[in-house]
Amino acid sequence: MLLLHCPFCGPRSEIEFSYGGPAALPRPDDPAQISDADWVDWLTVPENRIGPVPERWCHSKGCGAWLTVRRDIRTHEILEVRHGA
Amino acid sequence: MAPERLAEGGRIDRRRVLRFRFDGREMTGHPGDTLASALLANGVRIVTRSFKYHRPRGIMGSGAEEPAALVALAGSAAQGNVVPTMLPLTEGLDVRSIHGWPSVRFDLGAVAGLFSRLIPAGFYYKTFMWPDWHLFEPTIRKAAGLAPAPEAAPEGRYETRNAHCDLLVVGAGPAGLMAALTAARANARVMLVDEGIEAGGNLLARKVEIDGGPAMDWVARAVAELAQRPNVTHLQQATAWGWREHGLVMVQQRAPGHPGLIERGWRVRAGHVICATGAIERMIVFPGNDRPGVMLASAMQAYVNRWGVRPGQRAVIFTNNDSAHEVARDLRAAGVELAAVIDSREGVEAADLPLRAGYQVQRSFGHAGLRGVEIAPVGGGPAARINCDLLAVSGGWTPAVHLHSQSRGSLRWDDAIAAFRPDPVAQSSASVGAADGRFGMTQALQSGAEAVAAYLGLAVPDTPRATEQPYNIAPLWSVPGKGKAFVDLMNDVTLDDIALADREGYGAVEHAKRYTTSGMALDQGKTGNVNVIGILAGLQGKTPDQVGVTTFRAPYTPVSFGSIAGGKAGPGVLPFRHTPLTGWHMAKGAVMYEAGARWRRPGYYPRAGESFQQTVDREARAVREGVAIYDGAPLGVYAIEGPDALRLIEHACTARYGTLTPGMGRYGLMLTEDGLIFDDGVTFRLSEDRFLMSCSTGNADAVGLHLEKILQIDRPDWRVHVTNLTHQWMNATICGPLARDVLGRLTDMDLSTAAFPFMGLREGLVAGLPARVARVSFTGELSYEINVLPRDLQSLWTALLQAGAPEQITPIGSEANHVLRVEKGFLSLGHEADGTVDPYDLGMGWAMARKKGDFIGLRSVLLRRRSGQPRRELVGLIPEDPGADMPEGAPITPGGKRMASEGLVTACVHSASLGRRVGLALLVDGRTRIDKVVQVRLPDRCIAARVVAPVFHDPEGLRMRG
Amino acid sequence: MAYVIRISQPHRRALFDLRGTPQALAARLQGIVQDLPTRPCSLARHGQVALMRLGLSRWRLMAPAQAEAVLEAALMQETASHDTAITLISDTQAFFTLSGQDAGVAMSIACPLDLHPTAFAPDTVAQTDAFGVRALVLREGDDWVLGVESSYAAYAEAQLLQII
Amino acid sequence: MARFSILNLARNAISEHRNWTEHWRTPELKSDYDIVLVGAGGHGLATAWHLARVYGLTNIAVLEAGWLGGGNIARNTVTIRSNYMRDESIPFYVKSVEFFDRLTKDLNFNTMHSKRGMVDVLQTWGMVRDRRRRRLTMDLHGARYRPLSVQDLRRMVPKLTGGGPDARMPILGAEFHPDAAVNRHDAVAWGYARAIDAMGVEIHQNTPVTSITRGADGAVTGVETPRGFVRANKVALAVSGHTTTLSETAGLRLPLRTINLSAFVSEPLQPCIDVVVNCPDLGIYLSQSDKGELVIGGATDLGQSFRRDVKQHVFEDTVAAMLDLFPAFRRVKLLRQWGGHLDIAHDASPIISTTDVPGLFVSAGWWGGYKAIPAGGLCLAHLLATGTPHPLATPFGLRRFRHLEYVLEAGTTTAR
Ligand SMILES: Cc1cc2nc3c(=O)[nH]c(=O)nc-3n(C[C@H](O)[C@H](O)[C@H](O)COP(=O)(O)OP(=O)(O)OC[C@H]3O[C@@H](n4cnc5c(N)ncnc54)[C@H](O)[C@@H]3O)c2cc1C
Ligand SMILES: NC(=O)c1ccc[n+]([C@@H]2O[C@H](COP(=O)([O-])OP(=O)(O)OC[C@H]3O[C@@H](n4cnc5c(N)ncnc54)[C@H](O)[C@@H]3O)[C@@H](O)[C@H]2O)c1
Ligand SMILES: Cc1cc2nc3c(=O)[nH]c(=O)nc-3n(C[C@H](O)[C@H](O)[C@H](O)COP(=O)(O)O)c2cc1C
Ligand SMILES: [Zn+2]
Repeated sequence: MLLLHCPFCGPRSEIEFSYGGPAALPRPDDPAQISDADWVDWLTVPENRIGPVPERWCHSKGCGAWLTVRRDIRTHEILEVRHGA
Repeated sequence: MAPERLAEGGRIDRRRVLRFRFDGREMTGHPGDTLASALLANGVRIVTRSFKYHRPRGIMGSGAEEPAALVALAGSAAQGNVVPTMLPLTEGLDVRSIHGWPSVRFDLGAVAGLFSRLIPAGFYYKTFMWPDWHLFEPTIRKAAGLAPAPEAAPEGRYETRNAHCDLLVVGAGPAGLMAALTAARANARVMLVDEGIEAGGNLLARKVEIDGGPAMDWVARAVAELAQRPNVTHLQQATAWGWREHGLVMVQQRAPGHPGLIERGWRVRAGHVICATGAIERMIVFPGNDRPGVMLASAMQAYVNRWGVRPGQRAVIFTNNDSAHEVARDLRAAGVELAAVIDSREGVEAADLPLRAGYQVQRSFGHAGLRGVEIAPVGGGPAARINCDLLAVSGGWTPAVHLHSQSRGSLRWDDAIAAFRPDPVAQSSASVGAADGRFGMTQALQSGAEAVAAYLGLAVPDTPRATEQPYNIAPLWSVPGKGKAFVDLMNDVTLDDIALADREGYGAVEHAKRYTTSGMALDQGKTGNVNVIGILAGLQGKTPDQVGVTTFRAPYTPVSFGSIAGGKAGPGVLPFRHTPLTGWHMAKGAVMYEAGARWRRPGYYPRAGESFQQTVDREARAVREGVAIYDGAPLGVYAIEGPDALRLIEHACTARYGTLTPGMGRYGLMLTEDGLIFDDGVTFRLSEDRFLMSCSTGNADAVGLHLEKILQIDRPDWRVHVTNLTHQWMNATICGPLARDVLGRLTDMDLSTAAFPFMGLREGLVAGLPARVARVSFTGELSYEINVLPRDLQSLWTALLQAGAPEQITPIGSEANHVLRVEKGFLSLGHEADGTVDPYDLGMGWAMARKKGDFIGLRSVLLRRRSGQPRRELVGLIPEDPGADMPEGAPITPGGKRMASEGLVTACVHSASLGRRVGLALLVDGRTRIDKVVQVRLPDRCIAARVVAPVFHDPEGLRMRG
Repeated sequence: MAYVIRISQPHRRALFDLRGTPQALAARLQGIVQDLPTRPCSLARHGQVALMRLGLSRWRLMAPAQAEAVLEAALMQETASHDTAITLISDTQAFFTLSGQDAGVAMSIACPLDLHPTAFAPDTVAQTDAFGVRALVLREGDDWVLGVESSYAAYAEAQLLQII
Repeated sequence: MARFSILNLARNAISEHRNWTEHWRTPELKSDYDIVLVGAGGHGLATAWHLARVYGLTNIAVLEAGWLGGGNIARNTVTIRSNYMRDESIPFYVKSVEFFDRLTKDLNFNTMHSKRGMVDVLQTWGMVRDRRRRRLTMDLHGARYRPLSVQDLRRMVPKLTGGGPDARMPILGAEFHPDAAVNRHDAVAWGYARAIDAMGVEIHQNTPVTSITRGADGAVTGVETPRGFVRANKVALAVSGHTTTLSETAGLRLPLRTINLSAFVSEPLQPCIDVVVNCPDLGIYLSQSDKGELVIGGATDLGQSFRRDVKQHVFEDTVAAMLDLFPAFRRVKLLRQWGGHLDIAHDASPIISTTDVPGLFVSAGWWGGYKAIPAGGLCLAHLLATGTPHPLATPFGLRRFRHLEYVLEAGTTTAR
């Protein structure tokens, strides 16, 4: 049960949040313009290093904000939480 | 009074007598006793028989470390594998000893004793292979396990509280109390938890002084001061059993003192954790070290001092460190004859004790209980026998680093105390006192105060002075010799087993653990694991830290599942949702189904004497021929408004909405970025930039998250507000050719198709209630979805039922709805949209094809379709035998052969209006195979079915549009 | 000792969901509330009306159920501006009032928030999890108020009663 | 290799077991092998076994970062089954179950294989449909599944007293999968290790691979370890959660993320559960080991994680679900809990594949891959030895991602 510091609500228990998956790079403005391989990479390959990775969380039971979180997936240490992408 | 009870002393109340039974024998004890002290006071030596070798075992410890004795409780508190040292004695306890080998008929136990050489560590792996493990398993299984599983749920409840504090202090010994006092005086929010019956830690068992008086007086003052302070929560019989991430510590409170509450769990979120968990005394492993009468020295001290119990008449002490010398003196003071103090260290002196320095105990004698020990010089030399019925063993002390380790803190070996101690912390915390390897009492008090001061940024307060005793140790892990020497008593693991494991290549500490099962029993090796490390280090010529420790994991001591689940068990396991009509449905005898998103919905409303099929046919026929009504309350609804509302909807859905005129709606699909169908629904335009989007019940919350994610993550510049109205507008839907007539009686809205066409949305009054009426249809019939405020839904429902009474308006459930949608070929999530299909597969590519520009999922759909792989497409299926049931999920295989499938039946229903069964299927290249016959393959037969277009009723949609 | 807690029947209140910047909203709220709460997760009371700040641009106006019609008339007059959105959502939530000396205990069983006065001042309001479902928590005098999605009212009531 | 049998055990008992020798050697690390297998978990070891036994290749090093068998094979709940849904998957798992059934004999090491079957407890109609679909598709491939009435279920699992008609989630039915089994996980690792060692394969413990090296032509040349460079033209990764960590040292990106799965055991009890009980609607399953503990697994933490513990709320949910069905277990105590980290592919199906880096092979995405160990080993061995995918593993190549042709085992969406 992580303690996530929502920039708006403050420190809150993980059970108030919905996990939104690994944070990919920004969605290409026009996916038609990029190659198949790049699209597949963008869609299917997450950052997965042993260390901090970016991920998305929504404070769904709280303020409703979508957040980008950098969490060390070896220790659960949270290095950054910010609104939006 | 019980035979071995001392006349005075100890922290028991001799004026009150508690009666209990042990294996049917009546016994007595006193408040303040544990079951263990009471058993010892009653002269009980053998408490259980061991798991593998069936050896008699008695009580060895005095607390959570107890390595040998387990009992079962009968009666209302029935539970197995109870540690008697942790159980406060209560009136009427019914205690049974546990026999590890329950079968009298085939007592492997006795066999095991005789043939113990045949069953060294890992013997299972080498045998029982022929002809098959299965032949042996039942017998082995029967022999396994200790207590029987409970028969029934206990009476009473469990609850879990969430708590928050600045400092959590675990352990109320001197270090923990001092830490708690320091923090409390600084007005911090403090929680102090201790697993023992009362505060004091090892002071309870010792005759030492603090501040010039008995240490327990100091404890009493500390406890009283803490109790006065509103910023302190102090719990006893409360074990911190698990330390999770981000300062979350789980506490199990075993005596919550609340009627009907069995145990209470606490989720404590602490700013800082002080581990004042003390140290655990360990064994020295020598042949016969398991004989009843052999005890940890500290335990024996506790029994005489704390509980006024003399566990025997004549004692030998066996130690490698100073702490047991104090025990020797306390035993003597309690009237136990002190036969000898065997200290393995050369040159140790203690003039007042019968000390044999440089000696070790080589083995013990006795049948059921201890009768004597054999001693000899450590380096070898003549052995001598000493008669005794008690042997107090101290192999040194191991800081209780369990919690620190669970928090990811690391350990370092310290030669000075011959133990692992906490090294850097991983979470905001500190270990103090004996838990930090500081075994002096003054040190314990000081370190408790210092750690808190450091965290709170205070000056270190003065701490009281205390009796000091030195602590010197020379490690002695084991004394090899003939006979079984146990490193793990509960799992019957011996020194030879460890040596064998090492010899066979299982010398890594984790391999040794798993090969021998040492440390895997209920006590998780609290006393013995360090010995194993020491022994392996000796065998391998390594230092203990090169061998390393096994991983400490939760729980610190076993915790009941009831207290872990707390209030979540029961309905809390899965919250349920009601619509304003749930009560009505139940009263009408509806069979309720789980309908996604935790809603329960009517499946069908059986009437007396009807079969399932008759009910469903009747309900479906009502829609096709008359008028029916259903509860559509759970349908997801979102208001989407703002200048970019249209952009959002077109980005999220497959269809186009720009051409939609206000008051009209359009059906569309929502895809994932993988190009797979995620949801479907109708979106209405209310005005230029205001829309109402409906989505499926099960996905209502997910769709909201999805839309917000688009807005907040991908398109923060779009000006749109999305508001969840699922619970603000709820609908009752009436459908069937007579629906218009019925609705017309309740409203002056113009219901003519010209004024209110299919896919239109109109606002007005229905039955006098403000309503939004939508002409959508999931049944293929004329249909009005009448949305009102939920507070009005019951009135609406009643009004509709009354208005439709002449037409026998029929409430219908999801089964009839399923039949009707199959007849129309409307997709259903979970059936046709099984997570693998795209809109083209379902024949809904038209909506996408007409769209310009990008939207979610498009890129992936196009990429996937370019692979040229054949796709499974939605088709209708008509079994050649009109009555044949093609089970939903049944595969279609080429020619009906038992081989990989080419499709599957996604739905099959009895169509009352067609008088036959019809189905839908996903079939490879299905649309090119219309009119062909395929084979639905069942285990025992095939069903031939004709492929048709996936619509069986009113293909032009005239009925729902009319 | 048994807990001393009284739990009210689930009830409805007048609720409006408000979106927009403080400036834009202040204009629309004139005559209803004077000033908007500034601290995140706090509420400002104006007589019977409470205005809560629940998210970056999310607000909620709460009043007794009887006030709904009047408020609706006052709030909805304005032709919708794009900077704000006001939606009537009274039916979305059911409220429980918990009173008695152990009401706080029930709350600590229900939800993971730190409810200590230093962390949860009287004007605090929080959206959180209660018994596994989304909930709104606030104080009214010595009482605690718990709002849950109206469809979960029966569930939440059962959970609350189980505590006692 | 000393043969294991009751006779040999008796013979050794006379010498007080002092003549048993180590089950595997601790050889010197050479600088050059035909094949380097990274990871001495189940898949790495089984691959070596098939390479040696079927393809006669033994100049192989299995490099293990820690102690062999210490990864997920040490921490899984040992459910071996083949009740999958898709034509692509079922035959693979059927084969694996067959292998497991004779593994004790193949390895001359008692894996305590117990073919006790698994029962699925069904509490929603959606799940009933899901299992029916599995049953009918499984039948095409020779895997067995049979519907049970609620009465039969309760007879089979008398302790299952929850889920009655008035319960929050009434039990609607059940399916029994007689092919399912449990066994002793450590024995599988040790048995494979002993067998491959005897055939000449080298196992090097405490030898983490830190990077994969490539030559000028881009092909793999070997691996770096703290004990030195090891040359090999074929390197296969069977490192579960660490696959991407290593593949990225060769510049290879893979559609995998690492997640935590956790499990726990109760105190030992006398036998009371004779089958594996799986309750998919509430997300919990359990079996009872021969030592008596209930071995329990359940809900998953969705986020990425290299942790080997468990999140409290995930754990609580699992326990609550268990108690809903087994209310008598309230007083039963938790003995120990732990977790493992494994990787899961974007489509949640395994990957046994060549890669864009010549000479680099991967076997990954095994988040339910204990049951897959023997067949996974066979398929990876086949690929390494022949360069072509084994027929059972063709669906599991990385190629499938080029056109997003997922093998969606867990693909069904919620019912409306
Ligand atoms: C709690 C839990 C329950 C499970 N239950 C089941 C179940 O019931 N049924 C089922 O079929 N599956 C189950 N699984 C999944 C199963 O355990 C795994 O899929 C399987 O063990 C994976 O095997 P493996 O050989 O790929 O990985 P592992 O056994 O994890 O082996 C990988 C090895 O690679 C080593 N390694 C990693 N990095 C390096 C490096 N750089 N250099 C050298 N070596 C390295 C690791 O130390 C490890 O020994 C469960 C898993 C968990 C965690
Ligand atoms: N003579 C020696 O050589 C020697 C050796 C070790 C300790 N000691 C003595 O130990 C004392 C040190 O005091 P201390 O306060 O550090 O330890 P302590 O042993 O007095 O207190 C620790 C307390 O923590 C409790 N505890 C442990 N784990 C717990 C958990 N997970 N949850 C809840 N409670 C838990 C224990 O039951 C105990 O009550 C000193 O008096 C010192 O003299 C002496
Ligand atoms: C099927 C199975 C049964 C287990 N039974 C026990 C047990 O009876 N006692 C015990 O202490 N641990 C048991 N464990 C857990 C191990 O002690 C250990 O926690 C697990 O292998 C993970 O390793 P780690 O905790 O060292 O990281 C069991 C593990 C598994 C997979
Ligand atoms: Zn927030």
